[in-house]
Amino acid sequence: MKLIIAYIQPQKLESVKQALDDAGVAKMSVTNALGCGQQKGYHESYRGVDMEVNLLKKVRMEIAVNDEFAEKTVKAIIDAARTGTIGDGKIFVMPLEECYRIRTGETGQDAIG
Amino acid sequence: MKLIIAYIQPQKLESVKQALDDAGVAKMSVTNALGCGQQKGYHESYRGVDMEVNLLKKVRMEIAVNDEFAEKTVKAIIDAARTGTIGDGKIFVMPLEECYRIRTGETGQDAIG
Amino acid sequence: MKLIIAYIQPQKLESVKQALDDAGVAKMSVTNALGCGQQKGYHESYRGVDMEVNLLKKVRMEIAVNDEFAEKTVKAIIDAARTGTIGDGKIFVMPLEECYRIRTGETGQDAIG
Amino acid sequence: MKYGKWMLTLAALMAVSTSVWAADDTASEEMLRVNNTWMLVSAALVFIMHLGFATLESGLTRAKNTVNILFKNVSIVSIGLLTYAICGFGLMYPGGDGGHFLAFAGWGLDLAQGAPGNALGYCGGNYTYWTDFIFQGMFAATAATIVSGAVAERVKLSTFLLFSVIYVAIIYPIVGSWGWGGGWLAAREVGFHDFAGSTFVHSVGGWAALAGVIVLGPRLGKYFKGKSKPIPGHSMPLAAIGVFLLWFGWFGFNGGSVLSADPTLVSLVFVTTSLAAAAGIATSMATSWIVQQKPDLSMVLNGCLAGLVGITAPADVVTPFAAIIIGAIAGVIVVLAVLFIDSKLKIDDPVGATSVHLVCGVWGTIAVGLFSAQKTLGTGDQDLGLFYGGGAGQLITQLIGVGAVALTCFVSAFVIFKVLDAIMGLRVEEAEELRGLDIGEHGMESYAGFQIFTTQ
Amino acid sequence: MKYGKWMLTLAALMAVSTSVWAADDTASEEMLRVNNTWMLVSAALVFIMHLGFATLESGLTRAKNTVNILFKNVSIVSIGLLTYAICGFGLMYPGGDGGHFLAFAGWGLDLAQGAPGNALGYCGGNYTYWTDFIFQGMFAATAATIVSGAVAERVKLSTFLLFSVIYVAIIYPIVGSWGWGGGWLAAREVGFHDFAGSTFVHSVGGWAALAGVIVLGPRLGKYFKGKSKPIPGHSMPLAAIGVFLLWFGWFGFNGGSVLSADPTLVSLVFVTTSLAAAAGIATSMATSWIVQQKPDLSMVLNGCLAGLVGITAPADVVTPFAAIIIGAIAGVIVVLAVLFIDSKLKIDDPVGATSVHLVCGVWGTIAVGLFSAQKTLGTGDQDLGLFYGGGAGQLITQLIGVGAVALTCFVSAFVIFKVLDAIMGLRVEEAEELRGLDIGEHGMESYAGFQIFTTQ
Amino acid sequence: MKYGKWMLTLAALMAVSTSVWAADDTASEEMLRVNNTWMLVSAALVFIMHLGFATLESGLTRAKNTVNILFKNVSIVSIGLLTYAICGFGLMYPGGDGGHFLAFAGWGLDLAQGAPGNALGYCGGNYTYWTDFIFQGMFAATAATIVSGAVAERVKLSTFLLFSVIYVAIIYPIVGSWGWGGGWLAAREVGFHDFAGSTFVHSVGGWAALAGVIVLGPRLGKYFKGKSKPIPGHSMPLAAIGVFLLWFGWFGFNGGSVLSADPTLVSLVFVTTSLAAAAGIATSMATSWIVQQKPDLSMVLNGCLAGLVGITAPADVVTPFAAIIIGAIAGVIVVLAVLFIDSKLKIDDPVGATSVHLVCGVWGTIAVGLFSAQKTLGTGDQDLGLFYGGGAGQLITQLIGVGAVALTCFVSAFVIFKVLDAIMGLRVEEAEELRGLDIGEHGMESYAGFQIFTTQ
Ligand SMILES: Nc1ncnc2c1ncn2[C@@H]1O[C@H](COP(=O)(O)OP(=O)(O)O)[C@@H](O)[C@H]1O
Ligand SMILES: Nc1ncnc2c1ncn2[C@@H]1O[C@H](COP(=O)(O)OP(=O)(O)O)[C@@H](O)[C@H]1O
Ligand SMILES: Nc1ncnc2c1ncn2[C@@H]1O[C@H](COP(=O)(O)OP(=O)(O)O)[C@@H](O)[C@H]1O
Repeated sequence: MKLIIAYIQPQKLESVKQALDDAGVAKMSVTNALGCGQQKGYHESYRGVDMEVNLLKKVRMEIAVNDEFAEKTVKAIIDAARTGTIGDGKIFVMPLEECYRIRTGETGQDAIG
Repeated sequence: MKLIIAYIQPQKLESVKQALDDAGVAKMSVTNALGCGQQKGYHESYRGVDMEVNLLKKVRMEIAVNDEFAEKTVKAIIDAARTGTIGDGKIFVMPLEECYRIRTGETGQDAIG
Repeated sequence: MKLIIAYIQPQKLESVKQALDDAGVAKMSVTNALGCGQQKGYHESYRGVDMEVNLLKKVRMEIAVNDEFAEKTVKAIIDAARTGTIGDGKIFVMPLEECYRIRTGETGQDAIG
Repeated sequence: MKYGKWMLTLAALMAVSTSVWAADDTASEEMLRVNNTWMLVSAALVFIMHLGFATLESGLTRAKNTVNILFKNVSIVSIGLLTYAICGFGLMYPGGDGGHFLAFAGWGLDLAQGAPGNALGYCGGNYTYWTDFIFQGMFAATAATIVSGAVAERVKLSTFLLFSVIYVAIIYPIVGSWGWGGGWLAAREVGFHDFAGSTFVHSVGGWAALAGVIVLGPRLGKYFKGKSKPIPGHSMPLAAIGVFLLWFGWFGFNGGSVLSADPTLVSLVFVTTSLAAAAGIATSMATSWIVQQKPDLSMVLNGCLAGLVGITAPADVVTPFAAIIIGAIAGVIVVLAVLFIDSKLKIDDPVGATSVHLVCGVWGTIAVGLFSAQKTLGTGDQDLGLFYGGGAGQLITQLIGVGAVALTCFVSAFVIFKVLDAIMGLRVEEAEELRGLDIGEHGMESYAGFQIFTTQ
Repeated sequence: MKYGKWMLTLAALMAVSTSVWAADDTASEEMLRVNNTWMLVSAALVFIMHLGFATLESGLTRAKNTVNILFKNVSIVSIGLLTYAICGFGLMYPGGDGGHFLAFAGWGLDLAQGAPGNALGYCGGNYTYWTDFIFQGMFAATAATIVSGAVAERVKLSTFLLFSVIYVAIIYPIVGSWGWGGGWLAAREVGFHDFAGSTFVHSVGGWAALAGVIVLGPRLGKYFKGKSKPIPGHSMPLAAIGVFLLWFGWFGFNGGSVLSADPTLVSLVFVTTSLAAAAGIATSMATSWIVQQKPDLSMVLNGCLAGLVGITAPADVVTPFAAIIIGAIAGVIVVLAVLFIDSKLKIDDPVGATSVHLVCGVWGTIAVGLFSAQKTLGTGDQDLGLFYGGGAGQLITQLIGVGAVALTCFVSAFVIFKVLDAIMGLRVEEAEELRGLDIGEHGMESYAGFQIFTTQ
Repeated sequence: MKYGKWMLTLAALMAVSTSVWAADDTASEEMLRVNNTWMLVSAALVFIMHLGFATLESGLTRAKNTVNILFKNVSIVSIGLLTYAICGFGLMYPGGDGGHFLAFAGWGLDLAQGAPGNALGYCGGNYTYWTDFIFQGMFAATAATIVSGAVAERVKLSTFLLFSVIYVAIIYPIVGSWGWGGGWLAAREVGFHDFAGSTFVHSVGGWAALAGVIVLGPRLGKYFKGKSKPIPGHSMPLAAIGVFLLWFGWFGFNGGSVLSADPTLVSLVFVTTSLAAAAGIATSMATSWIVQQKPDLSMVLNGCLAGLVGITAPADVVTPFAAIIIGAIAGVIVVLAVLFIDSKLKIDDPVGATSVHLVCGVWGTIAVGLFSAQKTLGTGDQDLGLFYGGGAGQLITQLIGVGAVALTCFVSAFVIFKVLDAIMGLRVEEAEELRGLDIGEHGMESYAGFQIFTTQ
């Protein structure tokens, strides 16, 4: 099992969700995040004092999948989230040892879906 | 060492914390998350336009534990968070390679607690 | 590749970012978190009823790095975030299997930076 | 004479105390115009109190129920005005000989009374029929609004709205007519004195609030193993905005209740009202600081309102010094009442409506019997307050009034709530309460996009 | 005579209907002082409506554009007052014989007219020249504010400000002078009746709003595959604060439009205004509950405003009962209009400005022709409304007025928007719209530190 | 004569300029009633400014300190009214021959003066004793509120409250009495003219604010390696609500300072006040757009207030055109002052209180000496402003007044702060400042449940 973490542009959340659904991945968790990468920040100024903002708004998705789904999932995210401009985001894939469904106590591959 | 990630219903946070405490696990980190799973969403409507909300409010807990604590921790969470209805949540267990305590620079098993 | 998760005191974010930059690590993601550890909480009271708050405000950083950067990164965080008082935070290091850059589709070590 | 005893007393008082208001001046067109303008400004100020209640109540409750609270408050204004136009006005000011328990002037509004030709003849030429209706109508919804705060975060919308319709259309005006409409309380030898409504508005709302929270029971998670748990309100700025707006509106609530722009009385009322509020802030701050160790903003906000509610009955008959005492006592009482009701009685009232409006409403009504001092003020020929050598006559009447209103309002509200509960249910389902009434009752959120923990 | 027909009609009406306002009383110094004070209080109340618009509009849009919306609303007040001082006042109240399409009294303000010695002689001694200017000036910005809500979240700041300057300085006062400045609409045999501005303020703003949103197009993501998507506003408390403040201000908007403190008329206007708003709330709630299954707070807030906009033209000539009908119809209309415009016409108006101000502004103007009943009220000697046996004369004039204003305002606004679009661009860039205009146009955020999802 | 020179000048001015206010009319009961009503409405409007300050200050600071700021603002109203009742009123309006530096009428309020029989005799029959107290009392707290914004986010609550008590009870009324209570500044040959308090309210607050921030030092993290860092306020809607409410209240602050409902003067004051605010918005927008590249909402909000503060001293003696100039200059000054004080002087004033209230307060006071033009306006027989050929007499008096107030207020505030600092500490501990004063001082949060980054 894998845990896939994806950082995407906030406005892409809807289309990524749609793409994942099409790929048969319907479960995920989402949090609000700030990201700093190649994308240049912008300047804000408040009461005349300049401030460089380089933590930009991103959405963080966390998706646990069975191994055979991993690639599909990554592909779906990339396809839906890509605009080709800097700031599109990153995907990280990590090993997942175990998974439990709280409601039933099921574990492993059964629990994930 | 393991890193345990749990998604639970928001209103269960208090009792899960209590259960963990009883199990000797007093350290954890919590974030606000939105989740999408088997639990059906609901419909909102705004100014007459319908909107399906399927990202539901969840709480995400992250708990680093020594290996011998892993099972206890998972059990405590399951016991305290289960209501038996869809949406109760998931627990993910991942391998944790290293842990540092910033204050002292301690590492490994000593640092976790 | 490693995924480094650090919980730090909110007010240390600026200096940790600076220290990471100095260490050549310019990419990271940040979320707002609540943490519970050795640090004692405090008491709030609302309309005369006492409430113990032991989930304290923390900032969570997530940094994916190539293996050779891992140690440097951890050191930079520890140096910048340490005040020597309880509550300084923790760093967790996890194995990272794969990394994708959404914009280009690059993978692995190239994608991380 | 529309106001029975009430109006007669007032007129007598004026005649004695001020040279300003001599019989024929009253009827001058300029006088009418000034008085009427002030009454209309007051009506607008009373109106803005509904915004004050809306923000105060939503500020002191959780973000997940904010749409619901705002919705109730907007609806209540509508309900208040429409029912008052249909039957409330006729029930509250029935005219006739006075001394009644229940009388009715008739349905709807009366174009003839509102006609321009009638303006100088209506109510001593102080204000027009339309002004009378709109000023009184703005008060009408207040009672239901008070209930709204207490039953917040768990009451079913449709049931609550129905309750409000009944309570505002029937109970509020009937009880009010006992004192303000020339009814039996006004007709006692020493007439019941409730200047602007410590009893007829605030405690009428407060008793229904109490009945409501008893029937409803506490919010989920409020009491755990017999211990009270705090459920913090989601926005202190909204709460503070509410209190400032309420005070602002109170200038019209109390100031307009003079029912003319009489310079001395209106300005005296401004002074007593403001000083009582200021004193309520000061003593609630001290009490909170001592009892809770740290000064609690929500308590001080309640303390300010407590002072205002307390001075509402006696505002026109007490000295500024007495106003400070009345407000100061209200500020202490309200903090202790909140603690007692929440932790000892285990009655869950999210915004402290019972402590503020009921407890301090009763206190203010009694304070009339203790501090009334029109002779000392030069606005009347008797000091009726116990502490001013006026004996216990006024005090006894005040206590009778408090008791009669308590009985009527609590019992009727309790019965209405129980009946509605049996018919259509009073409380939302548990799952809805957990997720928030905004989604459950309205299918929308208050703060779209904001990240909010809803662990409570 | 500054107000041409308008003023004459009013004076006639007073003379007939009330004994209060006899010729020489009018000129008394006390009368002047009361009337003038009321007009100034009204001006202050109209001013606070700008805060109402600011909070309503920001509440119904997304957090990432809040600074921008607040900025526009603050700027518009400034633009409104300054342009009105420079040329608007002279264009709107040009004096002269009346019946004109376009006339101009001159630039700037006139110290001589404002001099104290002139006070009793100005406008029948009801208010001073300065009062006249400030009361009318407060109205001026309103039209542009209405546009601001409709074009929110995508319009370029500098272009919008320029549009506002032009529209408020030229179009608004010219159109207004047709009715209020003694122009051709006022000079018709049965004069056009728009008491406080259903047409001259609300629909003037509404037509420009319509032109604006048509030229601009919908916000990104609003329509997807031909289906309307909801884009929820970020703060229902702000929206509710806005509506309450607007209602509060409306007491001055309508009440002050009596142009004196006439007791009967001002109080009647308070009653009709309030009852229409209350009825608008009630029926929009019912409509929303039925159509959308759950009652939508944003719809009810719009319903309240709909009632207020609807009653603005007829407030002084209809009975309280008719006011309830007018408000009730407005409350139904507005909900259906929002749905129709959003989902069928696919015109994206984030705050419902066109439904509230345009559709209900037209409705209110027509309602005069249906319900006008001054004889019934005792304030005049004719019932001009169709339903009161007054024939179709008034109705026809009202329709002509609606049409003329529609044509002029829509076309001129459309042309101005198109020209500005060609010269300097009307819409921000896509990236800026996605990130939010607060950062793009102002380089700052509304809620620093708050965690907010900006997935839309 | 209670107001010494001040009142005499005013009376003279009226007598000359308007036929309205002839000796015996003044004493008419209708006149008293209108004037008094307007003064009370003004008092209510001034009251609501405290809400304006509360929301403005909390909007421009961080979410973690919001409870604390609201708490201070609520407390200050209470402190202001109570101390004014105890001794402030007696210190500020001591009566007597005038020309004094320090005089005292006595403790507490005086029932005899407030008695109805005294109403026509008090202050020329323009308003009652009670009205006098409440109107002036509402001003009293303002000075301390101004300080509150500047020292926000780091000052210890108890120490600040104690400072406020001392400053409001003693320094404010003594300084005020020099001009308004018939003291030495009013008694100069060309009397000092501060119509509604550019000096006696705003700069009195501003000097103390300056002393406070100097003693306190900047907030943690505000200056890093000698460079200023922005610490953005947490809610622009709250800030905007604050500014609109302040403007709204200013209609009473300035309008009520006419001390009667004189039609010409009150309406002129409405016009000058509004135009100055509008001009302040326009020029601060332009300045901010040029200097900062993008227009900064917080600067424009300050610009609006700058215009209002600037016009406060000259509002009744300048033409509308001059008002625009005064406001426009204030709008430029305030932006530059904020930048200069923050980045060059490195004085940390979170809400810009010193720039708005001190700098523009001084500017407004000087502007009287430049633009005073009562003859031109027809409201007096002299044009005293330098630019209107009045010579430098007025200007010199104004400068003397500015200097005297500067010295007294800055020094006394500095000393009080230093002494309190030594005795009980002025600043909270570092850990408390980091976590926020809401938790440290009050043990509660402003926005329970909301996810807020507190990285600053
Ligand atoms: N090494 C990293 N560790 C953690 N988060 C990262 C890392 N690299 C990128 N991110 C996240 O991905 C987002 C996009 O990265 P960025 O470099 O701007 O885009 P791109 O990869 O298209 O050039 C960042 O804002 C950050 O949230
Ligand atoms: N595969 C997954 N990846 C990430 N998060 C998941 C996954 N499955 C479930 N979750 C999280 O767990 C929550 C509960 O899941 P759900 O399927 O609704 O409950 P249940 O497992 O009881 O049927 C979801 O809202 C989501 O936050
Ligand atoms: N075992 C753990 N699992 C998850 N988060 C932890 C763990 N231990 C500590 N943390 C995080 O680190 C923060 C600081 O921990 P704490 O024990 O208070 O500090 P210190 O390590 O300096 O004694 C906590 O608030 C929490 O967010």
